[in-house]
Amino acid sequence: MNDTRPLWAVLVSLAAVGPILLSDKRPNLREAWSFIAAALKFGFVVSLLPAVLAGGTPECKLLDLAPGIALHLRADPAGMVFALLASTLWIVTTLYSIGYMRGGKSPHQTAYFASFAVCVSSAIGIAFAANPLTFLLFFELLTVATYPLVVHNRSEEAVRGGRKYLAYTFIAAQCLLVAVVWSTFLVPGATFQAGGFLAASGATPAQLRILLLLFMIGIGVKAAIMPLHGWLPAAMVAPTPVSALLHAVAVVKAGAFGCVRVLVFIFGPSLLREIGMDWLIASVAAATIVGGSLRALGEDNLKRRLAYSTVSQLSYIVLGAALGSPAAIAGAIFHIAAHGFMKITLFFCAGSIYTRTHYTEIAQLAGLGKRMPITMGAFTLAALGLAGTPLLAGFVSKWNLALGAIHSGNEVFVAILVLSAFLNFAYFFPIVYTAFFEGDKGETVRFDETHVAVWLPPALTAVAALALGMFPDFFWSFYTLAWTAAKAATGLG
Amino acid sequence: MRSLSWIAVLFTGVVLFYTAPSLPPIGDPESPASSHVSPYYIENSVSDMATPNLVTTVVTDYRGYDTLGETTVIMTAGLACLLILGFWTPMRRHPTETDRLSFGSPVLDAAARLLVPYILLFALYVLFHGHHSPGGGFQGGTLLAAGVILVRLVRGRDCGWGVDREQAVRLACSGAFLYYAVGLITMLMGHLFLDYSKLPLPLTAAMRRNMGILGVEIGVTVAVAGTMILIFDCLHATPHEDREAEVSAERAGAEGHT
Amino acid sequence: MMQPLDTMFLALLIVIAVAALEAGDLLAAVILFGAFSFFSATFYALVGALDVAFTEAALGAVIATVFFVSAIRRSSKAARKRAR
Amino acid sequence: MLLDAVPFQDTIGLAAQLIRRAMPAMVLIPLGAAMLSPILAARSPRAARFFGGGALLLNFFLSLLVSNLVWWQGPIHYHFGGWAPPIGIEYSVDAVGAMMAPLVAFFALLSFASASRLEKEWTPSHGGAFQALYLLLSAGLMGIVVTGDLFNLYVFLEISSLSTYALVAAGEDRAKVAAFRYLIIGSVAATFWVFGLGYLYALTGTLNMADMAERLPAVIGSRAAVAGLAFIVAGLAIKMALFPLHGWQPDAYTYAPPGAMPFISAIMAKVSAYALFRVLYDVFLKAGPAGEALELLGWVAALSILAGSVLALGQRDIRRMLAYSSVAQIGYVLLGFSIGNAFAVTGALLHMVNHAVMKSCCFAALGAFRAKTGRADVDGVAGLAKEMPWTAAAFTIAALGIIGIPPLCGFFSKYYLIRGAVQASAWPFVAVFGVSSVLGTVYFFRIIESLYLRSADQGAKREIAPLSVIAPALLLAGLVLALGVFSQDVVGNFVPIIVGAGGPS
Amino acid sequence: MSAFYEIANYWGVAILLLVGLHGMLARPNLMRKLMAMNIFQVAVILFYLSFAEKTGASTPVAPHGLLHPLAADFINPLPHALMLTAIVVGVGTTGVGLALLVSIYRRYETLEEPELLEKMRRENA
Repeated sequence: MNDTRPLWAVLVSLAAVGPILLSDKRPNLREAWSFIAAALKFGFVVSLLPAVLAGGTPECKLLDLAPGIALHLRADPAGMVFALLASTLWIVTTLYSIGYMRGGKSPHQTAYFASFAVCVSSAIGIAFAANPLTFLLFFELLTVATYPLVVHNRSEEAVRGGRKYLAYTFIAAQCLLVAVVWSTFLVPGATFQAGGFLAASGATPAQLRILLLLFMIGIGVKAAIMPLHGWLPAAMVAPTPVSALLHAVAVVKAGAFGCVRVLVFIFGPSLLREIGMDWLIASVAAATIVGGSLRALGEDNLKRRLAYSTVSQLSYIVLGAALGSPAAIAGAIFHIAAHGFMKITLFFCAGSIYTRTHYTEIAQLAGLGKRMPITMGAFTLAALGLAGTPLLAGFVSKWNLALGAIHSGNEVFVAILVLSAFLNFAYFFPIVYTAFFEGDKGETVRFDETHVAVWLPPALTAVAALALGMFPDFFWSFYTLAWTAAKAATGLG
Repeated sequence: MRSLSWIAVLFTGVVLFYTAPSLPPIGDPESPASSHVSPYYIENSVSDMATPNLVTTVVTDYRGYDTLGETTVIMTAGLACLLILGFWTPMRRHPTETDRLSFGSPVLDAAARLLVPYILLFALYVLFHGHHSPGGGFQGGTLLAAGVILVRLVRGRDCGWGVDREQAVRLACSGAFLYYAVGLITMLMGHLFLDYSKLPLPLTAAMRRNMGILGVEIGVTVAVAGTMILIFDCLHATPHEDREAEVSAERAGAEGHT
Repeated sequence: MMQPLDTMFLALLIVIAVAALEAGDLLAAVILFGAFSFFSATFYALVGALDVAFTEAALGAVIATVFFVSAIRRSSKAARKRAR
Repeated sequence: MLLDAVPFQDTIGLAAQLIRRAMPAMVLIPLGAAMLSPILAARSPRAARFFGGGALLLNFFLSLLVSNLVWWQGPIHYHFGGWAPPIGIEYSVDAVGAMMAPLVAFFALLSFASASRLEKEWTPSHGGAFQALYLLLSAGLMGIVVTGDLFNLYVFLEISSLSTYALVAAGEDRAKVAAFRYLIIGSVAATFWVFGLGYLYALTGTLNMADMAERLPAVIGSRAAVAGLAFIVAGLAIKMALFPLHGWQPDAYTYAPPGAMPFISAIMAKVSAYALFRVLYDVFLKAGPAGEALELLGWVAALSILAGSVLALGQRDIRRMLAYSSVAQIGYVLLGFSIGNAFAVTGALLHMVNHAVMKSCCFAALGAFRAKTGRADVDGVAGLAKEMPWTAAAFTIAALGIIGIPPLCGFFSKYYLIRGAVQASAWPFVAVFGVSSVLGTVYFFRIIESLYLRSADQGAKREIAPLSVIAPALLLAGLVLALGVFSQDVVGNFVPIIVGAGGPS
Repeated sequence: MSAFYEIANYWGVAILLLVGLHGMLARPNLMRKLMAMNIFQVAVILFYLSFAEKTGASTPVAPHGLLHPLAADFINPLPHALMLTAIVVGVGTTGVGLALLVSIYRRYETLEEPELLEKMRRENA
């Protein structure tokens, strides 16, 4: 049964690259192309939702990539979560980018929008990839397409950041390539399978451990797991929409999603426990959660603090996938979406503040809460959500993660989650406090928001985060999808 | 670089001296080289192509395609020299005073006049008698070239006696093409390339092969002669500016003496 | 057959080859090289390869040597003195 | 009218028969054209150019027909002069040959346009010698590919070598020194080949590949067989520019005229690698010393990959960098042969095609940059992406392909190679592939950075690069992508024939 | 003694080959490299002719009127034919090499490798 909609969802933004590049001289037309592609893509992805919710997996096989391995796209529940997230946020980010880029009169906008389209295509491809080789293909495409975004400014610092990014990702890419080749050698023609396909491979545990390490290095760099996170802060030189994209939509999220794929769909919870790697991965993730939060505390630059926050938050996903109980996996997958909405809000806000005031340091934000109430309101909402405040999206995922930790018998990680929640408050609260309660009391406060294209997107995503917190199935059915995937992976479904 | 080449030499030497004893002994009639393919050549070439010189039959017929390649190698070498050095001064049919700068002397001139016709005649003999005795296209062509080169040496470097450089290029190419054309004829007639026995001649198959061999030998002769003259001319010709300088230096020297 | 003669000739060839490469003057080296070619042609004839011998005598001993000489003439002024 | 009377099946059969009979014309057409073109050029250089181009075009079509026939009906044999091997010389095109032949013909045709255009700028008129040598080079390389006779291979090796020396020498002043060094080393290589062949002939009494393959097993244990193989491998290793024997290549690549470069860089080493493949796999059938040689060659290849990559890092001149990169990439091919299972050999053969396309795309793009600015170093191309977006994109695509980014073709050959290495549990080699790709990223992204991220040097000379130089680069970049996306069609068509029933399924 | 003579040619060939190879690689003078190349090739020719030899056989030219020669009576002609090719190729290569040398000399006025490299390096700087 070939359902070509997953393919179209991937292709539509790739197809937009040509027109975008050709409309170099006419910005309005160029942005129109972006919007049309984004809307179409969103349409394709959403149209797949009913089928997936009904338990189907629309898939299409195209030309063969290697003997017995096709370019195989398949919309399964876990992939749908990521695809929905990426396609939704692309629309919002496009709107925001227009406001931000034009507001800041940024150069090289055509290259920006084109690379952005390729990135989103790759993200959808990663989401829908049904076998490791297809996954690798889009993963590497994403690596390359992100590079022009990282070096967007063409400044010395940007070039250095770009080099660092390349060094990390390309070394990782080799590990990933070897891991993918090895896995296809062990189980020829395997597709991702809830609960893992390697269990039947007949490889020795020692081999599997090395294979897992290769996979985790290959993907962990993008997911910024702690010893491999170095490139992420360096990439902060990029403009804010790029950071938003890196952190919330495509790159880092693709890494986190890839970890879920590897841990849950290639190895599977039971095999992971069998070879004794679940605890190791979970520990590394826990260390990253705490370590990232601590680093975030020490940063005074707003964007860098957010970057370390991402390092910390993404390891929730890895942690959940490694723990391997249904609730943990569901929490991990739901956190992909939840973190996406919240973190993109935070970056949008940072960007808005920058376009209006050119402030980058936290101390400079004093009194800003009254000048830019919508922006800072959205920021507060998202920050609270990330810290795990009930009624916000972050709470849902953390609750499930904690439950999952208990179910899997690793109560110690509950403590980590609690500790992390405190640390989250500790690094977000000063920002909120500075913005709303510091500054000259005597100064006349006046409403001073930027262009609507800049303040509307964060407001929308913040509201979405709130909605997801109250109704986890709100519109996208993220929660159902996450649980469907988790149940299938653990054999409950 | 030095030590690297010593290592290479040492390495090659070890391989050579280590393996030479395991080669078939020299002169052994039962060695594979003497017993596998070559008996066919020895026993059949007289009946196949009415040519007693076994080397000639192998060169031009049994392995005639190699020799087409070889003729092409020669032509390639000529064209390569041409590309690298190029035509410098134009040649003259008749020597002028400056042409006599290096070699011109009455004794040499007379000796050359005596020798050259015989060399050329011998070249033709070697070519046409190649079927029956050692000799053939390569040797004949070389001798032809040697005759022409001798005149060049005696008469001066830019003398265009016999053939000039443009003609030498054309000779080299058309000689090779003559060989090629003999093969092409049989191919165009629907037979295999270089299958002389299918040449459109009113003769027996063996004699047709014999004639085919003669045809390609002529091609080889022309190609070799043309190429050797061409390479010599390229190496020997003087670049224009050098020549001007030399002539004026010579004049100055002559004036100084008187 | 005439194996001892073969061997002596080979030894002679090697000596001439070394001499040609070691000779102080380039022109002398070329003449020795011509001699080498000529002796190798003789050796070919000794082992029964008349065609090869003929070709080597004509091409190697005569034409190649002439090529060498003309090339040396064209690159002589300094090269001949420092040749080693 | 005549064809109407013949049933369709017979028409096909007739055509097949015709192609069988015309097979050696793949070599003979450029050969004859080379012989005629100096004569023609003396009257009209323009006509000679059209004549040469037409010959190469015809040749390309013929090579496609022959490949198709081989894929359809199996290997084609042709006996020159009506003498069946081992008495006479044989041409034989098997599946791998059917892959190589169109490749050679394609590149010969592709760079002919730019070569004959650049010829006018780079060399004074030499009576059509440049073009004739170019045609001879393509005939020689094609001859190496299709011949079934080991000595005939030497003759065509010499044709291609001699013409390469001259073509290289037609570049700058330094090119002559580079060409001379190449001539000396190349003669060592060719003579090693003949010498090794002498050993094998003394042992077997035949020069025909198939016949020798039959007769070798009886004498395979002899030390002389090992020596023969050693000399042949050493000779070809020089021609392929494997690591310790690569010394001639960077200079030759750097100073040669840009017109001939895409062809030489793409095909020369590949054809030698292919000859090695035939000796090791067709003649020795991987038996005895060949197996050991392959094991040893694996390590040499690994060394070559690493050393080539490391040396490429230190180069400012892009041509030199690409040359060292070729040293590394030919190591990939050899390593694939050495690992020796179906996947690895598939990868190696595929990489021959892919690398030819990618590297020659790099050189073609570089030729265009050079035509514009007159420089070919990393600083010289700074900011060119703005003025030459298409050419820069072509270069970038080819570079990414060499690094191995999917879905470009370089990724797929690397995939097969690593797959083969994993299957053979050759972990050090897997690591070598990885390290080389990372190093490749470093040296290629230096250029990409310079192209896109730096601003142009305002004072530099700026001329318009001719279309005949840019078009091949764009075409090749398209091929880099197409060969990647449709790699399975390429592999599926010829690889099962090559590796037999045990191939990847 | 006869065992020595059986392969004595091969020892000679080996020595000649090494002399040539060393000359090609290690000699500083480019002209001598070219001479060494010729010596190298002569060694290969000698090698081929050596294993072509056949005790009790004569030069591969059939006497006039002999219609059916016997294989045992004549030396193997194939290596001779091959070496004809090798000689011609060798001379061609020598010619091209000399042409290169002449043009190198015209440009750099030296044929000594160290001096040449020095001049090129100085030019580069």
